[in-house]
Amino acid sequence: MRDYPLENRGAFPPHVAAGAGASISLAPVKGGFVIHLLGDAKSDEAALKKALAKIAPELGADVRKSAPNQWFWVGDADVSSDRLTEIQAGLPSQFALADQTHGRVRMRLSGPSSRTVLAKGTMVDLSADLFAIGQSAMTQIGHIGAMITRIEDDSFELIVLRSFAGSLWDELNHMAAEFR
Amino acid sequence: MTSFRIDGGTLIDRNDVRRFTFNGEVLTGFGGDTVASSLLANGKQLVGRSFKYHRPRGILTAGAAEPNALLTIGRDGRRDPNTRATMAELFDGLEARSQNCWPNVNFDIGAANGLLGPLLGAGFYYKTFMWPAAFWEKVYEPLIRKAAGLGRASYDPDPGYYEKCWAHCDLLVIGAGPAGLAAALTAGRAGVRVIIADEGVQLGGGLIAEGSPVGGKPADAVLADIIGELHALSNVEIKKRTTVFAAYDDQVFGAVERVQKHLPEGEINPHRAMERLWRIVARQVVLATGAEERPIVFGGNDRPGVMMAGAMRTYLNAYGVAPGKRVALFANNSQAYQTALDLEVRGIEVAAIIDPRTCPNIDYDGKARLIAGAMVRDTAGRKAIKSITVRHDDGRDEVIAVDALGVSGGYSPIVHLACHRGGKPVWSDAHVGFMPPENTDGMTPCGAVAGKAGIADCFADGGVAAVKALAELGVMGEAASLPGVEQTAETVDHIQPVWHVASTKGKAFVDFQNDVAASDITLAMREGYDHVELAKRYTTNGMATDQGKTSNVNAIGILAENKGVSPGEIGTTTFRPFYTPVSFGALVGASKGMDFQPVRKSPLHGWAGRNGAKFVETGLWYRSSWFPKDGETFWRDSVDREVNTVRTKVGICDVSTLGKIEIFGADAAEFLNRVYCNAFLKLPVGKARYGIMLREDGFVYDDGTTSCLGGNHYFMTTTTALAAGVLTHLEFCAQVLWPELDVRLASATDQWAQMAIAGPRSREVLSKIIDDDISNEAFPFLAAREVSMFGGRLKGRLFRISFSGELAYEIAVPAGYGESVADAVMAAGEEFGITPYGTETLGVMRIEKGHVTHAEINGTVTPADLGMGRMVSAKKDDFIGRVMNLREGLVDPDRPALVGIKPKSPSDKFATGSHILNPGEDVSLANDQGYVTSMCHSPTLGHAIGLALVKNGPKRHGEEVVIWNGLAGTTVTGILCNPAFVDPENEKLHA
Amino acid sequence: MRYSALSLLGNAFSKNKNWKPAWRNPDPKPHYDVIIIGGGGHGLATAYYLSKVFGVRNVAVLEKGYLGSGNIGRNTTIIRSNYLLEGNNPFYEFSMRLWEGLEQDFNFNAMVSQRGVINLFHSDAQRDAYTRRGNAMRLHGVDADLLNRDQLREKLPFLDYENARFPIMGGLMQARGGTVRHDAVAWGFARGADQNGVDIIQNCEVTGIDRDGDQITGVQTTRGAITCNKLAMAVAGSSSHVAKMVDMRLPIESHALQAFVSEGLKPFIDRVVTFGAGHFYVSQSDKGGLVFGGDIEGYNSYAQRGNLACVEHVAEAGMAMIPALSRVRILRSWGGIMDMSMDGSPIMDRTHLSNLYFNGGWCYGGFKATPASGYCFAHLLANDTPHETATAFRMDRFARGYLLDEKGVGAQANLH
Amino acid sequence: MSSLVKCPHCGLRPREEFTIRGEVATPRPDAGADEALWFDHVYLRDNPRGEHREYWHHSGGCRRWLVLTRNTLTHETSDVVDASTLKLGERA
Repeated sequence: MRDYPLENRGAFPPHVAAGAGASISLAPVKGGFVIHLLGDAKSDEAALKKALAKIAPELGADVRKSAPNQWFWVGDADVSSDRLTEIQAGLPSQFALADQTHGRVRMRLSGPSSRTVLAKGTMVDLSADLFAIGQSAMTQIGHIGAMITRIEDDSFELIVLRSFAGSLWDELNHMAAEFR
Repeated sequence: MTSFRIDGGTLIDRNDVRRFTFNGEVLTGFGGDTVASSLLANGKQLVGRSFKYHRPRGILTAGAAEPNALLTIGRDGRRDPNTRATMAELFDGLEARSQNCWPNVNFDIGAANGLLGPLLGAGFYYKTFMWPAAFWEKVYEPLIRKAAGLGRASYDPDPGYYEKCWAHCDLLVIGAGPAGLAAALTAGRAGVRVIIADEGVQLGGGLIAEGSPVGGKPADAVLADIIGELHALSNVEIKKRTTVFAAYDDQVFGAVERVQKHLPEGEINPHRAMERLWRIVARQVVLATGAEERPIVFGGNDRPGVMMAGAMRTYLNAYGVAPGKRVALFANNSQAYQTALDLEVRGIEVAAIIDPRTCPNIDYDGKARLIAGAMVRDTAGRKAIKSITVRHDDGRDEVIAVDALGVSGGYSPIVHLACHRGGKPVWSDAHVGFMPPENTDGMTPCGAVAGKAGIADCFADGGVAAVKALAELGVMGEAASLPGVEQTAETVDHIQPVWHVASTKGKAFVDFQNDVAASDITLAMREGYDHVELAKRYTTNGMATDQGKTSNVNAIGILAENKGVSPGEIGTTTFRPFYTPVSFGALVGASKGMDFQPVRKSPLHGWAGRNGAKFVETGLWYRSSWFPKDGETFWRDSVDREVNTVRTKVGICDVSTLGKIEIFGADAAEFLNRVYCNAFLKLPVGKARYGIMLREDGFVYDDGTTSCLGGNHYFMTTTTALAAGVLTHLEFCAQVLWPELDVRLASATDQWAQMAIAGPRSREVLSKIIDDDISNEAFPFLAAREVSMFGGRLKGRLFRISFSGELAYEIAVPAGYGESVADAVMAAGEEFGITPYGTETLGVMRIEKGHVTHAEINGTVTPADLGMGRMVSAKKDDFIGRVMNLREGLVDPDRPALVGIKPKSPSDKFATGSHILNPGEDVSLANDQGYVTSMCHSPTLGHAIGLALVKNGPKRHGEEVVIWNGLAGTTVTGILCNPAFVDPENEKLHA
Repeated sequence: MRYSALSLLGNAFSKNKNWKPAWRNPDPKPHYDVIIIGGGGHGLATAYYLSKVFGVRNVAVLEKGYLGSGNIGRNTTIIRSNYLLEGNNPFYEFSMRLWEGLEQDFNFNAMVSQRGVINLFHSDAQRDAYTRRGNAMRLHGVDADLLNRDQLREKLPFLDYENARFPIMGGLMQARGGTVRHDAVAWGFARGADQNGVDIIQNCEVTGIDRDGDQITGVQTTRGAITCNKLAMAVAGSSSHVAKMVDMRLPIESHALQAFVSEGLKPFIDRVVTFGAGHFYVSQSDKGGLVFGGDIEGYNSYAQRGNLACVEHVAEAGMAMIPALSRVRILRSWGGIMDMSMDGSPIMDRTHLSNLYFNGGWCYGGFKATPASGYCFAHLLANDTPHETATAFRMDRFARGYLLDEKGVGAQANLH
Repeated sequence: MSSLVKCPHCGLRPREEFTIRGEVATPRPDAGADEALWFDHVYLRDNPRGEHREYWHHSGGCRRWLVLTRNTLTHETSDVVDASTLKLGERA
C-alpha cells in the first residue's frame, strides 16, 4: 500500500471545461497555492512581504488582505509539504500559517462583461476607479462567500471554499450565459 | 367593430402589425402599443368587472395607476394574473383575458350583487355571517372567497430565468419625464455616474404625449435630441422598463426591469432574465416621478368610457387612438384643456368642457362649449357611457350625449418613494395635493412631484434639482435648458378642490377596484372609523392592487370635507413599498428550485458516489447516508450490515463536514480554557480532548474535540450543524470579550478530507498506509498528531477518537488527496471486509454507545442533563456560561436528564419524539416525564433502543415507563436504562 | 346596537343612515380603577374581559394613536396553539378556545377561519422535533396530525415535491389553527369593552408615570394627568420604552418584522402553511391576497419598516416552497415592532412596583394570543394571581433559570 | 444604516453580509462578580428608541465583530468601529 497511486483531485469534476465566449470566459485556476497568514495584533503587511521575499522568493508576494492582520498568499507554483514546513519555520513569530491550498479554489472570470456578471452577485462596486488592479475584497457572490481580486482591467480571480466551488461555478455560468 | 385608430402616435410603428386575442377574439394592434391602447383602438371599452358589484369597467388611465383594466395575460407557467393593460406591451400572439366575471365580461352573473348594494355597504361582513359558528368555514367563507380575488394564478412553474443585480451611482434619477431628463443631462454633463430609470418603454414621460411644439420644435424631435445626448454620455446608465419600486435605508433602491416581458415566447432568450431586480446604491437621488391625475367622485364615474383627461391625451398623441367620437371633459384645472385642444386638432368633437370653477383662468381658444361653475353629477349607459348629466351653477340639469368623458380632479404628486422611509407628505392648499416631505435627506424632488406643471417648468426644475444634488456630491453643475424655450415666470394653476359631487343618483366611486363608494366612507365615519387608517381598513379604500393611487386623496378629501377640516389634518395612510406590485420571480432571481441554496460537497463526495452512497441534505451539505449493496432494497438492510461490519470488522465514514478550526497564538490554550467548560489549559502536545462549550446562559452550545498539534497550535472540530456558529462564537470571544489575548482563528473545514476508520481491525488497516507506529502504546486513545503516509509521500493528521465506541481513528488529509486516500483505505481494508458507512450507521452506533448529538443538545440542556456534569470545571474561575449554569432552574433535580430507553418487549418499536409517561398516570402534559430524543434499531442488540431526556432520569434506570406516541396512536412499555448500550466500560476504545 | 343579518337589512332600508358609532370617543376622566396603556389587541382584550368577566368597569384604555394601530393591525392573522412546552401550550390552547367562541361572544364577525395550519418538515431531525411537539399538543388535548408526504400532497399539491433543494418529507398539521381578520379583533374587543363602560381614549400618549414610593399613582398623558389604582402595560413593541418611565430594564429587544400581501387572486391556497427549510409562512385572505411573512430583520428597530434583503429572503423561501408563486406579484409590505424576549416567550406578571402590571415580550406570537392574553391579564389585574394557564410567564424566570425557550437558542433576542 | 454598513475594514457592504447579535449590553462581568451582574449582562437590555450600540459580525467579509452606533428610529448609523476597541480602547 505504501506505493498506492495518489492523485490530487481538483474541486471540479474532470469533465468541466472552461467556458469561453465572445465577451466572457470562466476558467478554473489549477495548481498553485493558497496560504492563509495570520498575524498578531501588531503585524503589518510590509513586514510580511519582506519576510516572504526572504524565505520564499520563488513564490512571489501576491498577498491579498482578507481581514485585519490576515492575508491570503497566492501563487501559481506548487508547494510541497516539506517546503511549507520550511516556510513555516522561517516565518517571523508574529505570523502563523494555515495551508488552504486544498481548502480554497481559484477561478478566473474574464472578458468585457465580467464586471456586469459579478454585479449580479456582489454588492462591491468594481468600477475601475474604485477597485484597482491588485485590489481584493472578501464578499458574497449571491449566497456564497468569495474573495474577488482584480487581475486585469477585465479579469477577476475568485477564491472560494472548496465545498462551494461547484455551486459558484454553476452560478457564474448561469449569470454569464446571456453574454455567450 | 369600429376602429378608433386615427393618425399619429409617437410610440407606435404601423408597419409592425401584431395579432393578439382578447377573451378569445383575435384583434390586431401595432408594435409600441400597450394592450390598453390596442383594446381602445379596437373599440373595446369594457375590459373587466369590479370586485364587489361586478360593475362593467373600462380603461381609466394610461399608466401604472390603472385600477380597472386588470387582465390575465399568457397561459400555463407564463400566466400573469392582474396585469395592468395600460403597462403591458403588446406582442404578437399575446393572449389576454378579463377577470372576475362569469360567464364572460359582457354578461356577468355577479352583477346581481349590484342590486344588493345597500346591504353590502362598508364592513357589512363584520356584522353578520356569525351564526351558526361552524358555518363560517363551511358555507360563508368559501362563498366569499370564491367571489373575491381577481385573477387566477397558475400552479405551473415559471420556465423563465430571473436574476438580481447591484448597481452603483452618484446620482439616481427616478423618472424620465422632462424633469428627470433635465436632471440626468445636467448631472451627466458634469461627469458624475448617473442612473436614470423609468418605468416606461421610452424615456420621455410627459414629452411623449405632448402634442404641442416645444421651443418651436416638435416635442418628439426635442425628446430624440435629449435621448441622443444621454446615450452618448458614457457615465449615464439608462434603465428603461425599470420601475423603482421602493426606497430603503441608506439610499438603497429596489427596482425591477422588465427585460423580456414584452417578447413573444418564441423570441425569449432563455439565458436572459425575464425580469431583473436591481438594488441601486445611490449617493444622491433626484425624484422626478411626476404626478397622478385624480378622478372626481360623481355618480356613475366608473362607467366604461370615463377616462382620465391626461390618459385621453396619451392615447391620442402617443398611440393614435381616439377615446371616442364625441367627448366631454370634466376638469377643475387648466391642464385638461390641452386634451381638448389636442382632441380638436385630430378632428374629434369635444361636446363640452365642464369646469366647476366659475371663472376658469385659462386662455382656451378651442371650439368646445365651456360650461363654467358646473359639475357632472351622473352618467348613463349600460356597458359604456352614453350621456352625462351636468348640473349648472343655477341648479339646472342638462343631459349631454357623449361616448367618452375625460376627467381631471387635480394632480397628486407621486411621493411614494419619498415616504417609504417614514417621511410624511405635506398638504398644500395651493397645489391641492400632498407634496413630498420637507426633509427628504439625499433626495431632491422636482418637476410635477414637486408641484410644477408644464414641460418647460418641469425641465427647468429638473436641472435645478440636479445642480443641488451635484453640490451635495461636491461637484459644480450647470442646469440643462431646453433650446428655444424662454423661461417664463412660473404660474400656478388655480385648482378648485372637488372631492365629491353631491346629490347624485348613481353610486359615486372613490376606489374603483375595491368598489368603495363615497357613501361607504361616510358610513365608516358615522360608525366611528373616522381616522384615516380606520376608514381605510373598514372600507378597504386604497387596499386594491393600485394601492389607492387614484383614490386615496379623494377619500381623504371626503373625510376632510365631512369633518370640516383640511385634508392636511386628516393626513395620509402610510406609503409603503412597493410602488407597484413586484413579482416573486424578480425578487427571487436565480435562487429557485435546486438553486434555492448553494450546495456544499465534501471532498469525498465523488468517492462516496462511486461506492454507491445515498446522499442526504444536511444543512447545505450533501452527506452520504448509507451505501446499499446489491440485493439490499431497504435502507435498514444496508445500515444493519454496515453497523455489524464496523462492530466486528472495520468501516470507513466521511466526516469531512465536521467544522474544523485552526487555532494559533500565544494565548490559545488560555482561550480554549475559557470557551470550554472543562479544562484545556494543560492539554499536552499530541493529545485530543473532548470538550463541551456552553453559551453564556449556561446551557450547552456544542461539543467536539480539540487537539494540541504544537505549542501554540490547536485544531478544533465542531459538529457539522454548528460549524459556522461556533467559529462566529469563538470570534466574538476573541475579538470582543478578550481582545487582549493573542489568539487567531482560521476555518479549515474545507482544507481537509477527514474520514473515520472504525472497528476492531481499523488499526491494521491504517497501519498499511501510515508510516508511523500507531500501536496502542505509541498511539493511545486520544492521541493526535501529524503522521507520514504512503512512504512519506503525504502528510496527514491522525486522531484516535471514536464516536462509534469502537477502536477508531479519524485521519485528515489535504482535500485533494481525499479520494485517493479513501480508495487506499478501502483497498487496504478489503482483506478485513471493510465497508463504507454513512450518517445513518454513524447515528445507530452513537446511540448504541450513548453518545449525544444535537438531538440531545437541543439548546435547553446542561452538561449535567447529559450526564457530563462532572466535566464542568469547579476549579476554573472563569469560562463562558459558568455563572448562569449555577442558577436554581439549571440545577433543579427534577430536570429532564439523559437515559437510555428500550422496549420491555424486544419486538416493540417506538418513535423519536414519543413522550414518556409514568404507568397508570393520566395522559396529560402535567404528567409528562420527558421524551425520546433519538432512537434506532440496534443490530448489535437486535431490538429498538433510544435515548431520552426524562425527569430525574439517571436515578430511574430499570424503571418501567410508557412510551406514548399519540400522533401514531401507539403506546409501548419501555424500560429506562444506562444510555451506553454497548461497551459501557469503554474497553473497545482503549483496545 | 346588536349586529345581525336583520340589523343589516333594516339599515339597508334606511340607506345605512342609522348606524351608530361602534364605540364612544370619550374624554379622559380624572381617575380610573384600572388604566391600561396600549389600545392594541391585548390592551383592548384586557379591558373587554376585565369589564365582562371580572366586573371591573371603571377602566380606561389609553392609546397614543388610533385604536388597533399596534401589531393587531399589522400581523399575518394566524392563530394556532401548536406549542411544545408545558408553560406555553395550555395558554395558547386556552386562547384557541376563546377564539372559537369569540365572535358570538362580542357580536362582531372577525372571520375566525379554522382552515388548518401545516408546518412542513424536510429532514428526519425536523420530523422528530415535530413528533415531539405534536405529541406534547396531544398530551394537552390539542389536535395535531403528522402528515406524510403523500397525505401532504393530497392537501397541498402545488408545493415543490419534485425539484426542491430541501425535499419536503411531511408536515405537522393543526386542523383547528387558521386565520382571523386582524383589525376586526381590535374593533370587536373595543366595541364590546365600550359597551361595558370602558373608556377607550385615542390619541392619548402616556408621557410619564407618577409614583409614590413603590406605588403608582397615575399617568401623565398628552391629554392631561389621570390617576388610577392599578396600572397595566400592554404595549408590546414599545415595552422597554414605557418601562423606562419607571426605570425598569427588561429582557426584551424591539425588532421589526415585515409582512406582505400579494395582489388579489382567486382561491390559491386554502390553509396556512409554513416552510421548514427557510423563513416563510403564507395564507390567503378572504379578499384573495396571499398574506405572508418571514423572519425579523435582525437589528433592533422601532421604525415599523424593513429592508430589501429581508424581502428577498422571504420571497426566495416562498418560491422554494411553492414554485408557482413566480408570477404572483407582491403588492405591499409593512412592518411591525416585536417585543423579542430573551427566551422567545411572553412575560405577564406583577412588577417591582406594587400596582404596576406588565404584559409583553410576545415575540411574533402576540396575535394568536390576543384573547387569552386579555383574559389572563385581566385575571391578574383583578385577582393579583396569575391565571392557571399563565403561571409560567413570570418576570423572574430569567434570573432563576426557568426559561421557556421553545427554540432552544438561548439569550439572544433576535434568534427567537 | 440598516441596508448598508460601512465596515471599517472592507468599506460599504450590504446587510446580507452581516450577522447581528444585538445590543452591546453591560460589559461581561469579572469572574467573581455577583450573580445579579451576570443576570443583567446576559438578559437585560436598554433597548432604547433612538441611539443604540449593537454587535454586527461581518460574517460574509472580514469576519470581524463590529459595534454600530445606530438609531433604532431612523436606522441611521453614526459610527462603526471594530468591536475589539471596546476593550482595547483604540481604533483597530
